[in-house]
Amino acid sequence: MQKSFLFAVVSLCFISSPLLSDDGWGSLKGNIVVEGAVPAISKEKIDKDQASCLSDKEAPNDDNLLVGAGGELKDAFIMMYRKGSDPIPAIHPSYEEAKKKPVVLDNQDCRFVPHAVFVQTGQTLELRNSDDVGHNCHIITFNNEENVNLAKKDSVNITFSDADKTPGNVVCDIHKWMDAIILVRDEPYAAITKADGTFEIKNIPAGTWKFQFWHKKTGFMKKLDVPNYKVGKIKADIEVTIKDGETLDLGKLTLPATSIKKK
Amino acid sequence: MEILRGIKTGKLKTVRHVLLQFICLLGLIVILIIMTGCNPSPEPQFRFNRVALLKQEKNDLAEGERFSNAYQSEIGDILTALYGTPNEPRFPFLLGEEDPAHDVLSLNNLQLAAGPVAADRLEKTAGLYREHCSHCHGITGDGAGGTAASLEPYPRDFRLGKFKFKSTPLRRMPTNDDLTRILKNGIPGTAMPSFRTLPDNEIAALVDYVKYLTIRGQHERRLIAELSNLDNAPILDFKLLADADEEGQPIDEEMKAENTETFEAQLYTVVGEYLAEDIIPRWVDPDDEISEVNNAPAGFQSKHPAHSALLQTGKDLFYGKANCVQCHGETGLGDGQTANYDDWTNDWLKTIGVDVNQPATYQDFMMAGALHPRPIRPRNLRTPIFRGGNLPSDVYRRIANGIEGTPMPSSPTLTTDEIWALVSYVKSLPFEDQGSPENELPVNDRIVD
Amino acid sequence: MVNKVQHPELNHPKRTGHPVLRFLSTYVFATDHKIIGLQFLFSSLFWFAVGGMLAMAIRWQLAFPWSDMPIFGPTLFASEGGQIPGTFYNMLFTMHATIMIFFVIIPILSGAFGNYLIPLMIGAEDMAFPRLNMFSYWFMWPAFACMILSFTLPGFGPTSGWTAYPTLSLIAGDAQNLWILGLIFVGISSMMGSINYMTTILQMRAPGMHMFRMPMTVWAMFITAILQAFALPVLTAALFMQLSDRLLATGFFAPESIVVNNSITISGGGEPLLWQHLFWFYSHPAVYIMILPAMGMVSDILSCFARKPLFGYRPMIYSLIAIAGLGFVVWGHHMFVSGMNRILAISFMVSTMLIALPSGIKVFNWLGTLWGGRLFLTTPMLFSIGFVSMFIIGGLSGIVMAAPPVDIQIHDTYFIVAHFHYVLFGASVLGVMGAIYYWYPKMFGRKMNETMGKLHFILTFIFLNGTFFPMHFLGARGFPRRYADAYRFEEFQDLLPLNQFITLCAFLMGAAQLVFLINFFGSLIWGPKADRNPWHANTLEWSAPSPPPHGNFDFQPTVYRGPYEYSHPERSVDYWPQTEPPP
Amino acid sequence: MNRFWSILFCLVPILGTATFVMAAWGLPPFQGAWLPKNYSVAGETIDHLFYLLNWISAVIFIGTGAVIGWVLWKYDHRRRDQASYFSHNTQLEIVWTIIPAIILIFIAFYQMNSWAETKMIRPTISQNGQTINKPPMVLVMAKRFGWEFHYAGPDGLIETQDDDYIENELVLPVGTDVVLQLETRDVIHSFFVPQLRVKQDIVPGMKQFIWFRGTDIAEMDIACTELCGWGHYTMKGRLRLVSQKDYNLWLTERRAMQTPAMDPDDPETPQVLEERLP
Repeated sequence: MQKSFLFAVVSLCFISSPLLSDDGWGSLKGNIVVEGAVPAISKEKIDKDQASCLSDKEAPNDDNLLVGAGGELKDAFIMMYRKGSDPIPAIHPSYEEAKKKPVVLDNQDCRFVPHAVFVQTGQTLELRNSDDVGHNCHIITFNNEENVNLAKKDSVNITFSDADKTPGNVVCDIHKWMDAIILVRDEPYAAITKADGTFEIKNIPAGTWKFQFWHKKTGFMKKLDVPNYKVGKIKADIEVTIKDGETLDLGKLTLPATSIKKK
Repeated sequence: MEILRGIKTGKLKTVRHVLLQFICLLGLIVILIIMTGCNPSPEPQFRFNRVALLKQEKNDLAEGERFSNAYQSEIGDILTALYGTPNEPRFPFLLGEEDPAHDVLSLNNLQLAAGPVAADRLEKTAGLYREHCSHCHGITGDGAGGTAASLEPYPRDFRLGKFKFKSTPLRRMPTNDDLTRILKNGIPGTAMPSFRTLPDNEIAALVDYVKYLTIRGQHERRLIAELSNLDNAPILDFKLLADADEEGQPIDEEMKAENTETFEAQLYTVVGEYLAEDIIPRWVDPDDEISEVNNAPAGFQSKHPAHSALLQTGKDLFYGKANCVQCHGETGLGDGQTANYDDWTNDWLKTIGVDVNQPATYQDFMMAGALHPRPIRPRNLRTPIFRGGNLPSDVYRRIANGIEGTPMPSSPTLTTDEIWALVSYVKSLPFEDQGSPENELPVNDRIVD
Repeated sequence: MVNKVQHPELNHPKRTGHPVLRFLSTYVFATDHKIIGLQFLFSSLFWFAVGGMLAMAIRWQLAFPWSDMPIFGPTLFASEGGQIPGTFYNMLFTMHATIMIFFVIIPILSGAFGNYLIPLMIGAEDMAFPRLNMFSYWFMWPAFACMILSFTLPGFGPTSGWTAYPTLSLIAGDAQNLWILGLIFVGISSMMGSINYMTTILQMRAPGMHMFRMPMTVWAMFITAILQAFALPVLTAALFMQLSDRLLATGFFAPESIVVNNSITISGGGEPLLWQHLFWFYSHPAVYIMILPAMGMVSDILSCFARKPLFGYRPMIYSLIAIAGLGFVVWGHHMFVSGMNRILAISFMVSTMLIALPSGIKVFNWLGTLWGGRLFLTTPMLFSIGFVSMFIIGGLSGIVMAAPPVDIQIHDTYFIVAHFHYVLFGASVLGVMGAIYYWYPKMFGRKMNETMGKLHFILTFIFLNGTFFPMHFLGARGFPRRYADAYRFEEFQDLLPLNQFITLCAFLMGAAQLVFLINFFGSLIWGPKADRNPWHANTLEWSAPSPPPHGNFDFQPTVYRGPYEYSHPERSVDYWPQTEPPP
Repeated sequence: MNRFWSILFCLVPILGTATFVMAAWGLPPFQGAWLPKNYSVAGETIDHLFYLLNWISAVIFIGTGAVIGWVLWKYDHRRRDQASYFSHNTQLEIVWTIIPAIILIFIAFYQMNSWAETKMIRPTISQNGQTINKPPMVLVMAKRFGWEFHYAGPDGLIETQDDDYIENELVLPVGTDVVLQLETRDVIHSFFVPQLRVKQDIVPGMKQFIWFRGTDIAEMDIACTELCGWGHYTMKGRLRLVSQKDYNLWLTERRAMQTPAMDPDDPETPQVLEERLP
């Protein structure tokens, strides 16, 4: 049995190639809102380099869970969900240009700015240090690892070659409270919610795709309520059909506060 | 004492009775011992990576939900089919003779390293790994052998596919020479001893076996990570190859072709994509990735007074641009940053809901076989021996490339001469004049060894 | 031995009987020295079996390293395919030594025979402090419990060797704590015993029993008790120090904060050699504690079956005293290469050479006893001659090791193992076996089977030599002791066949003890009834009934002469009991 | 029956001596089961002592063994009606006290020189007209479970910046006095080289010095003989005794490794290199 399927593998190596879409492009947008009492936000414990890191003399809030007054959830990831055998989506030409621009991850006042970044494979990620103290930028995802030393006012460019299924962590090992989230994908179809909880992914090839929702404090948002869609129990995915020239507005997606992990 | 009473009172019948009971009991014990003792021991098995599974469950499933047990046995079956057992290793050379994996390891070497210990034979044909390594690294290479819990740092868990001391940069696999050097030199300051006294062919066999366990572990982690994609379908659905459906009706040609295609796609994911495309290529020709050690500036480590400038440069870098002081501390004792964890711990410690300060939150990981989390300490630079090797080029690579799996970062912004200056300074630290104004040595230089 | 002596008790007033006791107070919470002696005997024989099994396991590993160990392997190490780990091997020899020394030889010599024989041989009703005596046995039980419990802890028991050298023992697992506690209990038990023996011997001798009319057994027990009383507190103190080092971080035995596994394990400020000095200050006298009682008993047995007075009774006693005295100042010969002051080694070497002298005198005196005798080669006699023969080998190899330059080569090798097994197994255990065969009729009122006894002797004797003699060669070669697998050293690879031969002999020797087991328990029932004095011996215990009742003698014994008046030319019978009034 | 036992007990000295002689002469099946070939100068004295003690022991062993055999043979109870009645013989006792005492005292004095040479009198060198103890050329650091060897660098001193470090392999020259400094990182270990007749426990917190002079080129095992934990038996080191020339060559190679490649165009480079090499 084993021999036969190994033989099969040999015979069918490297099948899939990118499919080009002729059917045009559409967009996906929405707004994620937390419903219920959000856990209290804790202060970071600044126990090192207070001179540079406590610029406004007050310990900053933990930025892993930023919820607006109306429950708007910041830094949630919306990303395309593909199984290993699913086709690779076509890439809209506008993304080719955008990919040439580096994504910046800055260290400001001993915080990562922005807190969540999305970068494509092959795209340049500029790690920048605007502080007066040294940092390191330690990126660990399932498939990638980088650990770069950043002297003060210095910057380093890196690229990734492997895509990840889930976002990974960025930490500074010197300043323990510093962390950020990074997602590395081959395709550009992912978004991060803004402070008002909104997101938009433009120029998705028309067709049926799966998208999933993720946040650091919940993991995959399995409890997310997407009007008119059924959210997958395991991967928190919804199946949407993107039509040419249209923007699919998912509306207000509500997440019960109980699904947010305390830590 | 019963017996004695019998003798004293002359009740021989009772005594005989007691004695008979005694003999029967003895016989029963002997039979039990023979039954349990003379059964040949069960063959040891590779241990399933339950920590990774638990992590996957915690990340992907709702609280309290578990993946079906069938997954675990299926992954086990797939791995056994591909990699064999600790006594009979196999390796999936997918492309036969031409498979690039032949450059990575050889089956002969695996057989020499696998199997039960054969130390009583002078010509060894098997069992090297279990003779020399499995006490600490475990039969599975999970770094959880019998002595593991009492060692600091813990023995390496190969399954993550990360190696600290190598001549290649991060995310590249170590070369054969790197692994051989670790085996030959040991890792001073840890429990990893030197195996210099073993013959070269045995070391080569062990190197290959380490790679084998690593690849197997990486593949296993991949399969586990795949679980949540599967929606309760088997990873490899052999029913797709059947000629008839469940009710015995023959499947039409078109359907069959589709089924076969689905199966092949599954198979491709499991073996082709994960192994052949993802894991193996990183292992092939890592020699091409060796990071260069540029020429040192003249006067490196010289005692000539004219060269003390190099040391001074190194010192300035240490406290300034190179950030060393942030972790290694003002005095180089390694006390600057003492609450980080290495990647092997972070791998599960960063799971949502786990708080290192509250053991209750990770109790289930302990049960699954994870070792108690212990912070990784920055090196105490006041001792003259470095774990990754004492040669200047070793220290150079540690600074330039960083150390994989640890907070030690790479330093792409430092120039060659700057790195050499740092090497020079770091190597002079243990012997630094104690009267040197800025860096007085604390009395106890063995706080962190 | 054709003539019979008239039983002397008829001439003496009867003693008032002791009250009849119930089962519990007779056999469990017994204050009767004989029952306590038997309790010690049975416990020790049980532990002897346990210790023997551990030895078999050690030999298995040395002959067939890492192969699937029977019984232990599949049960305990199934996930490793029955292969034992290195720690388990360390546990095996640690526990083998601990059990054999502290739970077998010392209790069976002092505890069993000391208790049983001292009051009988000096004509006393019981020990001076019967209740203390009871406690001395019952303090063994916490020790038993500690040892059994320690098997259940991680690592399957203590693993730092019976010598428990710091700093290894300080960083060893929790089982070490139980081990220390166990030994402290054993120490308390021995302490109580030794006080009792000294008092009894000094205060409770029958009328006419001068010190120089006491049998050698009693003398040996007396000297042993003194050794125990003065050396044991040192060990007990040292054990407490180690315990507090481990639990309270005191730091008697660690020179600086020892950093093992990259974390501070124990605080410093002490000295590892201090432990070695304290330990050997007890443990060298302990060597004599483990042999002197056997010497005493063997002297009695030899004289009895040679039907001849013991040669040089007083020199024998003086040499016992000399051994005990010198025994306190020779401990350093365990430490020639330990790193202690190298000049000090010379003084220890001289005292060690001196202690060979009294030992030699004893051997010559035993030979003198046999010379010109009329030998009855019964089982106890064979074991006793075996004792002398094996003690000569053990003693001679001791002289080889006492020379520091030679000791450099053979220290901590199998030469040492051979040496102390010749002394402890070859001599002490053979002596114990002889004593069991000799006093069995007195203890149980029945005789053991002679044929099986001789079979037991010859098998044990042959295989004991087969086991321990080749170890000398291993040791000369440098084969280190306590190695689970020395064959990974090219130097020692070719010694595997010799080790397999040794293991074979060891297994057969172990099997030979089954003969003893059957004989011992079988004779309890089927053995022929014995009268008061089956061996026609002189000492007092043979004039009491077999087995003696509570209170021992049915008359008040009076002593008229020394214990070794065999074949007196003026008498028609070849023995002259101590209690028989002069004509 | 007594004769049987007599023969049995006679077999003890006969077989015992026979096996010892066979082992010492390397007769099968005991070939190799004896002192290993000696490679050190002091070892010869130790071997000599060992043989001497064995000869003395053999005499006593055979003598006492013969007496036991004779006694069993002769004084069987079936052949005698009456045992002799004597309890002591003062002259005999004095003789067998004095003679062993003389032998033991002789042994004690005879070996003192050897002990002093191997363990007390360290080789000296003369420096600046003064005679000083020879400094150790290698620091042996024992640890669980292996041997670290720290070679003195060009400055000839250990525990300095230019030390070279190698694990489990010790290379030493023959024909010169070698002084080693022994230290341990954790528990007590013992440095044992059977073929050099060298053994020394290494106690935490203490520095021990050992010295020897190798006589011939050879390769041998270093073993630890003080229980140091579960891996006690794995503490195997390899000692290579090589000629002085090969030793220098090896040292040069090791020291060259300590120096990284340098810019060949830099005018200072050759001078620096020269400084580094012996």
